[in-house]
This record gives sequence, C-alpha cells and structure tokens, in this order.
Amino acid sequence: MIKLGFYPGCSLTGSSSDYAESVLALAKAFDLELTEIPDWNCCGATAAHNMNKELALSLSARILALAEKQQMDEVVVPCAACYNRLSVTQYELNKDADLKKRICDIIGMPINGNLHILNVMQMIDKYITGRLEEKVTNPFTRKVACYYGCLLVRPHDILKFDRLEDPQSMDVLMEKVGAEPIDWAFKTECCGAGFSVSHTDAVAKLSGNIVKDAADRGAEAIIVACPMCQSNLDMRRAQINEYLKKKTDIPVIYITQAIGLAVGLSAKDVSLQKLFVPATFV
Amino acid sequence: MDELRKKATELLQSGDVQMVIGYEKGTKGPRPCFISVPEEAHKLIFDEQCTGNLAVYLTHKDLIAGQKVAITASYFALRSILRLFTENQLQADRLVVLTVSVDKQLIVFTAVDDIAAYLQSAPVPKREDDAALIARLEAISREERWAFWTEELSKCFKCYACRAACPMCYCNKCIVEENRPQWIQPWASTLANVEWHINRAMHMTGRCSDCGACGAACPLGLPIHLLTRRIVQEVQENFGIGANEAVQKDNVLSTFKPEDKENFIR
Amino acid sequence: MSKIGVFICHCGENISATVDVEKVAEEAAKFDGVEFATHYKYMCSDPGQTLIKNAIREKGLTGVVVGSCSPRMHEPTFRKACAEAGLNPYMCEMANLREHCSWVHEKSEETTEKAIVLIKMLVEKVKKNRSLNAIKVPITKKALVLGGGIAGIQAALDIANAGQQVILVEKDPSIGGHMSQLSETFPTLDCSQCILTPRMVEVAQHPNIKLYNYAELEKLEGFIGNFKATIRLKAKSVDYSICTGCGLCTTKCPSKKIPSEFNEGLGMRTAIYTPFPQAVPNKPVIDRENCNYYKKGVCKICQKVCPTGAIQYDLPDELITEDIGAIVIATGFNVLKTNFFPEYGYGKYPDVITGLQFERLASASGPTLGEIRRPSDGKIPQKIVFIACAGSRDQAKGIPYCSKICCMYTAKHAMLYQHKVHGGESYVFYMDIRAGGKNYEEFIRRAIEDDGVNYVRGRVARIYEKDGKYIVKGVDTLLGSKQIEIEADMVVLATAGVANAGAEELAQKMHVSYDAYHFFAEAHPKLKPVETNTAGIYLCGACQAPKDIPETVGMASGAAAKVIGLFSNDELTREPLIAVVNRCAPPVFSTCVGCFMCQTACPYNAIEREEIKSRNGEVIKTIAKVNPGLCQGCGTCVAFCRSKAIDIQGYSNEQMFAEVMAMLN
Amino acid sequence: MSEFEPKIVAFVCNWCTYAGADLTGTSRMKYASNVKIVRFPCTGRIDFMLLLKAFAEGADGIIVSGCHPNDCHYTSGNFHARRRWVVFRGLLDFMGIDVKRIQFSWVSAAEGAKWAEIVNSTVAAIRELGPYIEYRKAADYLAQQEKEVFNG
Repeated sequence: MIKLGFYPGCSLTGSSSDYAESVLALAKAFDLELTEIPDWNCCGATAAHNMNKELALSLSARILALAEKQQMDEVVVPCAACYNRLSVTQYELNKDADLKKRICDIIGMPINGNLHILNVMQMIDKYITGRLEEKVTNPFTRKVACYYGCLLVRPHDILKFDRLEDPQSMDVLMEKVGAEPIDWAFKTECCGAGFSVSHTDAVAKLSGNIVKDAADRGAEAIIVACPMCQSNLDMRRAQINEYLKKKTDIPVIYITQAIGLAVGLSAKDVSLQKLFVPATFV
Repeated sequence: MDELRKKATELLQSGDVQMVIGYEKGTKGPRPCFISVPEEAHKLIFDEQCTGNLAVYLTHKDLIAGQKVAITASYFALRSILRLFTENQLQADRLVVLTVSVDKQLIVFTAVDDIAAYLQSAPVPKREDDAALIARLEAISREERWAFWTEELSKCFKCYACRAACPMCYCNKCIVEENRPQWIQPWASTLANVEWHINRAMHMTGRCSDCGACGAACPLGLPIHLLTRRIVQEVQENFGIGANEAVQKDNVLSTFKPEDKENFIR
Repeated sequence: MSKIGVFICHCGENISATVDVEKVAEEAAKFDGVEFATHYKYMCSDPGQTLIKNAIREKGLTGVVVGSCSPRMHEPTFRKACAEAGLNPYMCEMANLREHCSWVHEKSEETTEKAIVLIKMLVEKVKKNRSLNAIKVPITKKALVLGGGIAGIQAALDIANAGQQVILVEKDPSIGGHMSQLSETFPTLDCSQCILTPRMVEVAQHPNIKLYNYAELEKLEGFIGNFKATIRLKAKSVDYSICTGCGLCTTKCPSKKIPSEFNEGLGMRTAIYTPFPQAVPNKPVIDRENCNYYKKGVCKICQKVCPTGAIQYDLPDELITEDIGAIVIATGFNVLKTNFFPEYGYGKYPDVITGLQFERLASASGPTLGEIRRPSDGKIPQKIVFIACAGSRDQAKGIPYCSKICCMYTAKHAMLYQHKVHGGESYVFYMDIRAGGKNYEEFIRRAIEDDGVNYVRGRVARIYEKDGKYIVKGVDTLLGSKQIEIEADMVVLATAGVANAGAEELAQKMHVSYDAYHFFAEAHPKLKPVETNTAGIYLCGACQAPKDIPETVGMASGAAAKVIGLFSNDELTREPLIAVVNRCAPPVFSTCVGCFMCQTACPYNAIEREEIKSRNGEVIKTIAKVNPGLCQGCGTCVAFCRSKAIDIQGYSNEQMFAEVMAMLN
Repeated sequence: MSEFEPKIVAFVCNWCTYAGADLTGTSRMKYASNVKIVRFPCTGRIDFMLLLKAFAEGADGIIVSGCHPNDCHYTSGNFHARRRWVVFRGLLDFMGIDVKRIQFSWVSAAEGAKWAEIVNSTVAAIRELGPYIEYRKAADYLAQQEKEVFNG
C-alpha cells in the first residue's frame, strides 16, 4: 500500500463530490492510500490572488505547511485550481527567502518547500499507468474529447507539466483504457471558470464553443480533470444549449470516472449518477 | 575487517600490488602503515576512527617509487583521490582503491566513476564538531573576527604540517617558496602567516575534500581547517557546486557560468 | 644594473598646466637605477623622439619610461622609437600622466606627487622587464571554407581571386545552399537561381578552388597558419572521374518516392540523384539509405544503364588530410521544421507549411512549376495567411531572438502570392515589421499599398481545421485587441531561423565558441564580427546568426579579406605579450605539476601538453605548454596557477609586484 | 590637523576600465587624486595576492575593475575573475578582513563618468572608514619580529 497525502479542496467536498469519490475509488483499486491533510483550508482559488497576494500565498502556504508537518512527501491535488495555487505558492516561496520568512511568520509554521504536488494525471502516471492496461476489463471504447482547461498546464515555467499549447497527458491515458481521443481545437480554451455564478452568460458562450466543437467532431464524451470545467460544461448545459440554439447531450466525465469504469468499477463506485447530462452509453 | 585483510593479502601475494597503504593500531588511535609483505596484512584495520587522509601519500614519489599500490581510503580520502585523478596525478592502472562502507562491506573500486557514485550514495561522515566555534565566529563582529584570527595565526610558526598533511599540496614549488617575487615573507610573523593561510585556502578552492587533516595536523591546534571549510561553503552557496561534484571535473575557478551571481560588483 | 631614462612630456600645456613637470623629472632622477631624466614640450614629436633616441645611445639606457599620455595612444610610437635607437621595444613603458593625472585633477602639490609616484611605479616595473621578440609563426597559404552556400561561395571566390588556394567542403551533393532553394529575392524580386548559378559554376571552374561535395570536416588539429584538417568524403557510389553527368541513371532509378530535401519534402526524388538541375557538381550520388540495392541487395539498374560504368557500389567513405592556414566557417542555418507549434498544427495539417516550403511552391523550378498550389490537393488557395515570428521572439519557445529575415521574406511571399493568384486574399500576422535595410521599407509598403496584402498586427493563438478550412484565430491589436478568425485555405509560418543540427559538435571539433542557441560566436560583437575566438578561424553568414543575402555576402567578403590579409605574409608576427610556462633544472624541469586546470581556464585552447623525456625516450614529466600561435595574452591562467608556473610576458608577476610595491613605498 | 587622505590602489583591465579612465581624462572630468591605477591585460590576470600586498604596504582601499560581463576582450577573463572574487571575498570576510575596503566594479571604455563616480565614492567611503591601520598592525608586528631577529 502506497501512502500519499490528499488535498481535496472546497469543490471536491461540495459541488464536485463525484470527483472526490472517483479519485478515492480509483486510488483504492490500485492500492493507493490517500490521507487527507488534517485541518486544511481553502487554497484561495482564483479569487484571493487577485485581491491580496500575501493572503493568497498564506492560504496555500498553510496547506503546504500542514502537509509537511504530517511528513507527507507527495500530495495529490485533483482540482486544477488548487493544484495551480499550491504549486505556484511553493515556487514563489522557494524563489524568495524573505517572502518565505514573512509568510511563515503569518501562518506561524515553517515551510521547507520540497513537497511533490501531483495532479490526478501525475498520480495516475506515477502509480497507476504501469498496471493500468492489465487491469482494464471494460475498455472505454468511445470517441472522447480530452479537455484540459486553463489552469492545469499554466504557467508552464512553474508547473512544468505537459505541453503548454497542445497537452497530451489525458489523451495518452485515455488511449490506454481503450478510448479514441479526437483531435480538436479547444483543449486549453477557457470555460468561463470563475464566472460560473456571476456571469453565466459568459460561461454559456465560452463553454458552449467548447461543447460544440467536441460534439461536431464526433466526440461521445468530454473528459476533464478540473471541477470548474466540469461544472461549467455540465451544470450550465441548459444555458449552453440556449446559446447554441441546439440540444447537445454530450456528457462531461472526470478522467478518474472514465478510467474507473474501464478497470471495472461500477457507475455507482465512481458516482456517475451525479452528472447533469447523463452518460447514457454506460 | 577480515575481508579487508584477506583482500590485502591476496593483492600482495598475487603481486598485483607491491604495497598497501592503510591504517594500523597506534598508541592513541589508528596510524598510517605501509605494508609490502602479505604476512603483515593482518595488521590492517579500518573503522570510523580512521579519518586521516591517506591519499596524501599517493603523490609522494619517493614512497611510491613506481610501484602499484593499494590504498584503504576513508570517505574524504576518496574525494581527494578523485581530485588527484582529475588533476592528472594518478594513473588508474597503478592504483587499487579500497574502502569499507558504513555497513562494514569491503568495496574494491574498479573505475574512477564508481568512486564518484559511491561518494554520492554513502553518507558524509561526521568530523570533529567545530559548530560552537563557527557559531561564535559568525556571531561576533568583523573586528573581533580579525582579532581572533590574528591572535590565533600569530602563534603559527610555519612548520607546514598543514601542507604536509594535505593530499592537494603536491606542488613542486609552493607559493611560500617562490621568491621572484617574494609573495610571502618566509619567516613566521602574523602578517606572513595570515597571507600563507589565505593562499593555502584559496588554492584549495574546488579541490578540498573538507577532511580537516590540515587542522588536525597543526601542532598548535589552530583551527585552520575552518578556512578551507569556508571555501567549500562559499563554492556550494554561490555556485551550487558541492564538494563531491567540485573534485570531479575541471576547477571551480577555472570555469564559470555567465549567470553566476554576485551582489558586490558595481 | 639598470640604466633607466625617464622622459616627461608637457603635452603642450595639457600636462604641465597642472603637473610641475620639472619637479617630476627632478624627483625621477633621484630614483634608484634612473640614469637620466628630462622633460620636453612634445615628447611624441620628432625632436621629442630624437631626444629619447639620443639618450638611449649616449647614456646606454637599458630601459625607458615616458611620462605622457595614455599608453593606449602612443605606446607603439615610443616603443618604435626605442627600437630605432637599438633598445628592445619591450624595454619601454609609459606612465599615464595626462588622462589619469593632469586632466582629472586640479593643479596642486598632490597632483604633482601623484605624477611622481606614477613614474616611480613604471620605473620599478621596467626594471623587471625583459627583452622580448615578436613571435613569428609560419603560414600555410591554403584556406578551408566549410559550407557551399552563398556565404561559402563568396568567401571561396574572393580568396581564390586573390590568388590563394581554397578547399571548399560542402556536406550536400551540390553547393548552392538555401539560396538555391529560393524563388525570388527581396527587395528586388530578381530570381535567386539566376544570380546564384553563375557563381556556382565559377567555383567549379576556378583553378584555385578544390571542391569537395558530399564531404564533412572530420577532425581539426593545429593552430593559426598551421592547421591540419581531416575531411571525410562520404561515399557517393559514383566514380566522378568517369561520370559525365548525363543523368540517365536518375531517370531510370525505380525508387522515385523519396521526399526531396531540395524541395523541402514537397516533391520527390530518386535514390541516385542530383538535388536540382543546376547542381554543381552536376553529377549524382546514391542515397544509400533509400537505395534498393543497399536495402535489399538487388536492383543495380543504374549500373546497367550507365554508359561509362561509373557506378561503383562498394566505394567506401574516404578520409583525406589537408594542411590549412586559415578556415572560414560558412555552414549556414536551418529553419524550424518540427511539430514545434502544436497550436498551429504544423506537421498535422498538410497545408500549414514553412516559409522555405513556400519558396519552393513559388519557384519556377519547384514542384508546382511556380504555381501556388496546396500540397494536400493541388488547389489554388483563395485565402492565405502568413504568420511572422513563428517561434522567433518567443521566450516560451526558447527562441527569444529575432530571426531577422522573416519580415522581409513574408512580405515577399505575400507579394508573390498576390502576383500569382489574382483575386486571392492574403493576410500577414506580425508583431512588428522590421525592415531596416536599403529599399526594405519601401518593399513592405509596396506589398501593403500596391499589392493589397492585409497586414494584421497581432498574434495567432491557434489554427484548427474545420470543414476543410483552417480557422486562424488571432487578435488585431490595432483594433482594440479585437479577436478575429480567418478561414484560410493555406497557412505559411515564418518559422524561426535556427542553428544547424550539428553546429555544436562542429564548434567543439574546431574549438570555437558558440552561443546559447548554438550559433557560432564572433570574437567581439562589434569590432571582430568575422573572427572567432580561435585565431585563424573566421566565420560568415547565417551560421553566426540569421541574416539576409546582402549581409551574408558582405560578411563573407569580410572573412575572405581577413584570410587574404593573413596570407599576405609568409610569417605571422604577433606581439610577444603571451603566457609562458617556466622551465628549470632537473629533476624538477618546471614547477608546473601538470594538473592542466589552466587548460580549462584558457579561452583560446592555447595550452597544450608537453612531455619531457629522458635520453632513452621515457616520459619523465608532462607539463603545460603555451602555444604562442594561439595565446592572446589575457593572463587568466597566470592568476589561476597555484605554483606560479605560468607567467605572462609584459605583465609578469615580478613586474606587477614591483609596480604595487613602488606605488605604496 | 589635515583630513585623512586615503591611499587607494586601482587594479584595472586594459581594454575596458583603463580605457574608461582615459575617457574620464579626455572628458576632463575631475576626481580625487588618491587613486593610482595599475594596468593589467584583463581582470582574469589580477592575482588576489596583489590585493593583500597592497593592504600590507599601506593601501587603505582598493578598486578592482574590468569589462562588463559578456564584454571581455578575451571573452571570459572577467567571468573567471568574478568567481575568484566571490570566493576570495567570502574568505576575507570570514577572517575579519574589511571587504568594504575593496570596491569591485565593471566600467566599460565608454563609462568615463562612471569611473569618476566610482573613484570619488570609494574615496569618500574609505575616508569614512579611516586608515586601515588594523591590517597594517599585523605588518607592524612583522617589523618588530624583524627587529628581534636582526637586532637580537
């Protein structure tokens, strides 16, 4: 049993509990034990660092410090925004000793800054890929559009994850479980993200373009690894359809759900019932 | 240890080497010994007490006299040996390097690269702990540091035991013997002593194994190994080159990176 | 015992206005070893120099110190004067009493005091000076030019026309380089082939040029004037002494589906081939990787059809060595051709092509005979988009530099398109238009104003294919960053100019430096643009950085001029202010211990190994040796050597030490 | 009592700073006469021992100056020098030698004004620090030893 730290973040305990459940189910299926960082707080998401840099760094720094305190070496962070904030914070603190000292004073805890922060693809790549193909019992034989969104691969200098303009990691994994990833143009386009509540019209337009291109190119599902992308493309589908003047029924599935299904987990195990746009083919 | 003696006996018996440079039991602690006959191999010891840097003997031409030798090297001696290879002072086919790992395994190195790999994987042994003195020196003012060092170095009478103990001091003509121009006055006086020790430390840049043999050899117990240690630190902190890396290739001061950082040049 | 003469110059009133020159001379006369001291109004004038010369002869001076202006001004003058009077020129030193004293201080006792000290410093220094003789290095008068593009062709012709021997080495089967691939050239739109091929022929026929095509530099030893180059002549499988270049073999070769390098993959060639009809030499080679005979052991059709029996399958690579005096590197550049731009779909979409590919489409000798047609279906694109700075000036792509030629050739491409496709619509996305050059800006204006090319200032974010069109998604920053989408039939990327794949390896072979992008580095960015840091090796053209044809040709002539200048003497004379390794009596021989760390410090690879051998040939000691042909006299090795085994003539340890001691005591 | 006039030695390279100081002269900019220049081919040539000797022989301050990074006439001498000074300075500071008395700078052949500014600010700084008697005391001690040796 390999033990890893786990930071769910707010979304995964609320609107995207299905993501959390599928991550945990998949981890369990591959003998990974994910231990939640005790007493964690919000990472600050996209809101905090636009308002107050120190606050934004402190929020994420506290999470890093707590993880270090538990002597965690690697922490799995499924939410792309959390992953981005924690990585950026660790990078900024490591770059500037004075800043690190100031932030450590604020949170009242020391930080070493050598935590390995893994997103879901990295977790899968490191601990699951090797055993993935042999465990596939129920190949996910669908045409899929892998959608990465903005935060998972940017800024490249800090995250050093995948190709910036044309990322491939999800496509590779989906191929391994039997899917056929399509070549499409909206892999890293913005879904509207933070406007999810405040400007749903903007979300409808931006997400609508994404859904449309995926559907037009024959994808049967959109695969995502970010709770915001998922909710915008899925939960806002009524408005999207209104914007597109067309009914689209392409479901938006977390990569952990798709892989989970392929290795024999049930739809319930990966909480597929929580989708607004149902995956009828399962 | 039995393994080591067995190997030494074997090497001498087979005639593969003509001499083994190692440690034997001495009155206070281990001392160097030079064994040329298999019958004496039983004298060899090797434990954590054996900290002296035997690599110093490898450049003694009168001692080696063209023979192929084996050496039991401590962690730091291994660093020095690597450095001597880098500086073209040793021939791989004329030397057998042995060491005993922390878990008491005899290791016979077959390639120079293996030494480097071993140094990277093995733990750096603890040396005499000067932490208190270093902390004191860092805490006091510059003037007090100067007072400390001039007081200490005023006692130096230039016996050059520090030089003799150092595997890196193998020059044909040392800077202190250079008299055109006379860079350093030959007699022992505070300034000439300070100049000598600055030279010694500077000349160790990127070469020092940080074994502390210079300080240990000083009959007056002057903490002169702190100077070379400081250099090791400076190299690590400013250029990101650790002692193991520095000894392997080129020289820290004969190479550079355009992006090297400094904050004192206007 | 030294007999030093001190000569204080008034420099009109430039020095004497603030420095009491009489007093300086008076005090100088009292220094130990000073035989004679005087002052004069203009020491550099004829009478002034005569004064020095006479003193040398009459007083038997062993050294001279002139206290006047900066040695950077008149050191050669006074050293020459000394030499004329029979004193070794390197026994003359100058104290800078003008720029470093009289001009920068007010008139005062301190200023005069300082002048006296400056004189004293140089008196003490000159006492430690030694007579030095200029270094003479013999020169082999034969140049090696690497690369047969326009740069190499120009350099080779210039050197050969000056009457010197040239060896031109080209890695491809034909010379011509990238220029031979171009359709028309900016800003005149004259046909590239038309102006280039006569030069190529001239190379082939020049009595002073020996051309090795299909060859590469294997090894380089030696130093300026005395290089030894080993050249690998790759096996051509064709005996050039018999081949007439009739071309029958190339028409009969059954392997016809090999992407042509010359046509940038847009056309096909055979396995036995000449890259293009005007190739020089116009004789084929067999591409062994793609030839049926080498792959499967059967075929031999070319051998059967060859009227002269020139095809020989078992010819091996051949290594030849040449003695060379100087080298011109003219190995050129390349353009990015990888899937470097996933966002632009290069490599994925057949009609997203590079600028060099567009050149082939636009060229009358190209695969479409000069018609602009899509590689995918041969249709004429009605709407075309050009993207400048595809990779260049993009930190995220690792190419922060400007590729320099793209603005101009993109304008040319758009113009050619408009000329060839009437009614076609063309767009150019650009960051800035860089058109510095004679008639360049006018050319751009013509493209925009006369030919109606749509210039859009902004970047393209993405290109994707939809319903048979390429959707080019970009932004127009001059229209308030308005997002725009263009449905194009074809897209041309002005991909960044990059160093050749083997550039780094070649640089290491020749010990010349290269920059972070693997372009070869010039010796000085302003004042030595065609020299490398290795004496005797020069460079020109785009191997140094991307550049256009006029600039390349100018640089090539510059490099050629350097070579011709070098060859104008039988011996190379160099200042003897170089490093030397000391020697002393046995058994030490030298205080050098042979650690060879100085080798890693030397920027010029001037430090070699010297074996000291006993009478019976046994190596006693290996020590460092400075090659006087290569050493430039920086002295980095001197300050670095622990055992002071290396010293530098003219700035020796003793000299510098004496100067410092004299200043402070 | 007259003000303390520091003795300052400048070790400069021939191609940049020496030429820059020439430009200061041709531009007729004034600076304090306390500084005397020793000319080297390159900063790479400057032996650290010469700095120590200068202090021992009475210098109160030292200026070491050469070409800006990437401008070295010899391509890389200044880069080598820079590494040497980093290590040397660290060691001197550890030994309590006053590194504030050594001013390192890059002055190009075009920076005549910068040279004057470097000299003037260094003179002012050293004047503030006072004579470097502390270091020379160690040398005085040497003189005493010499006396003991030679005069019995």
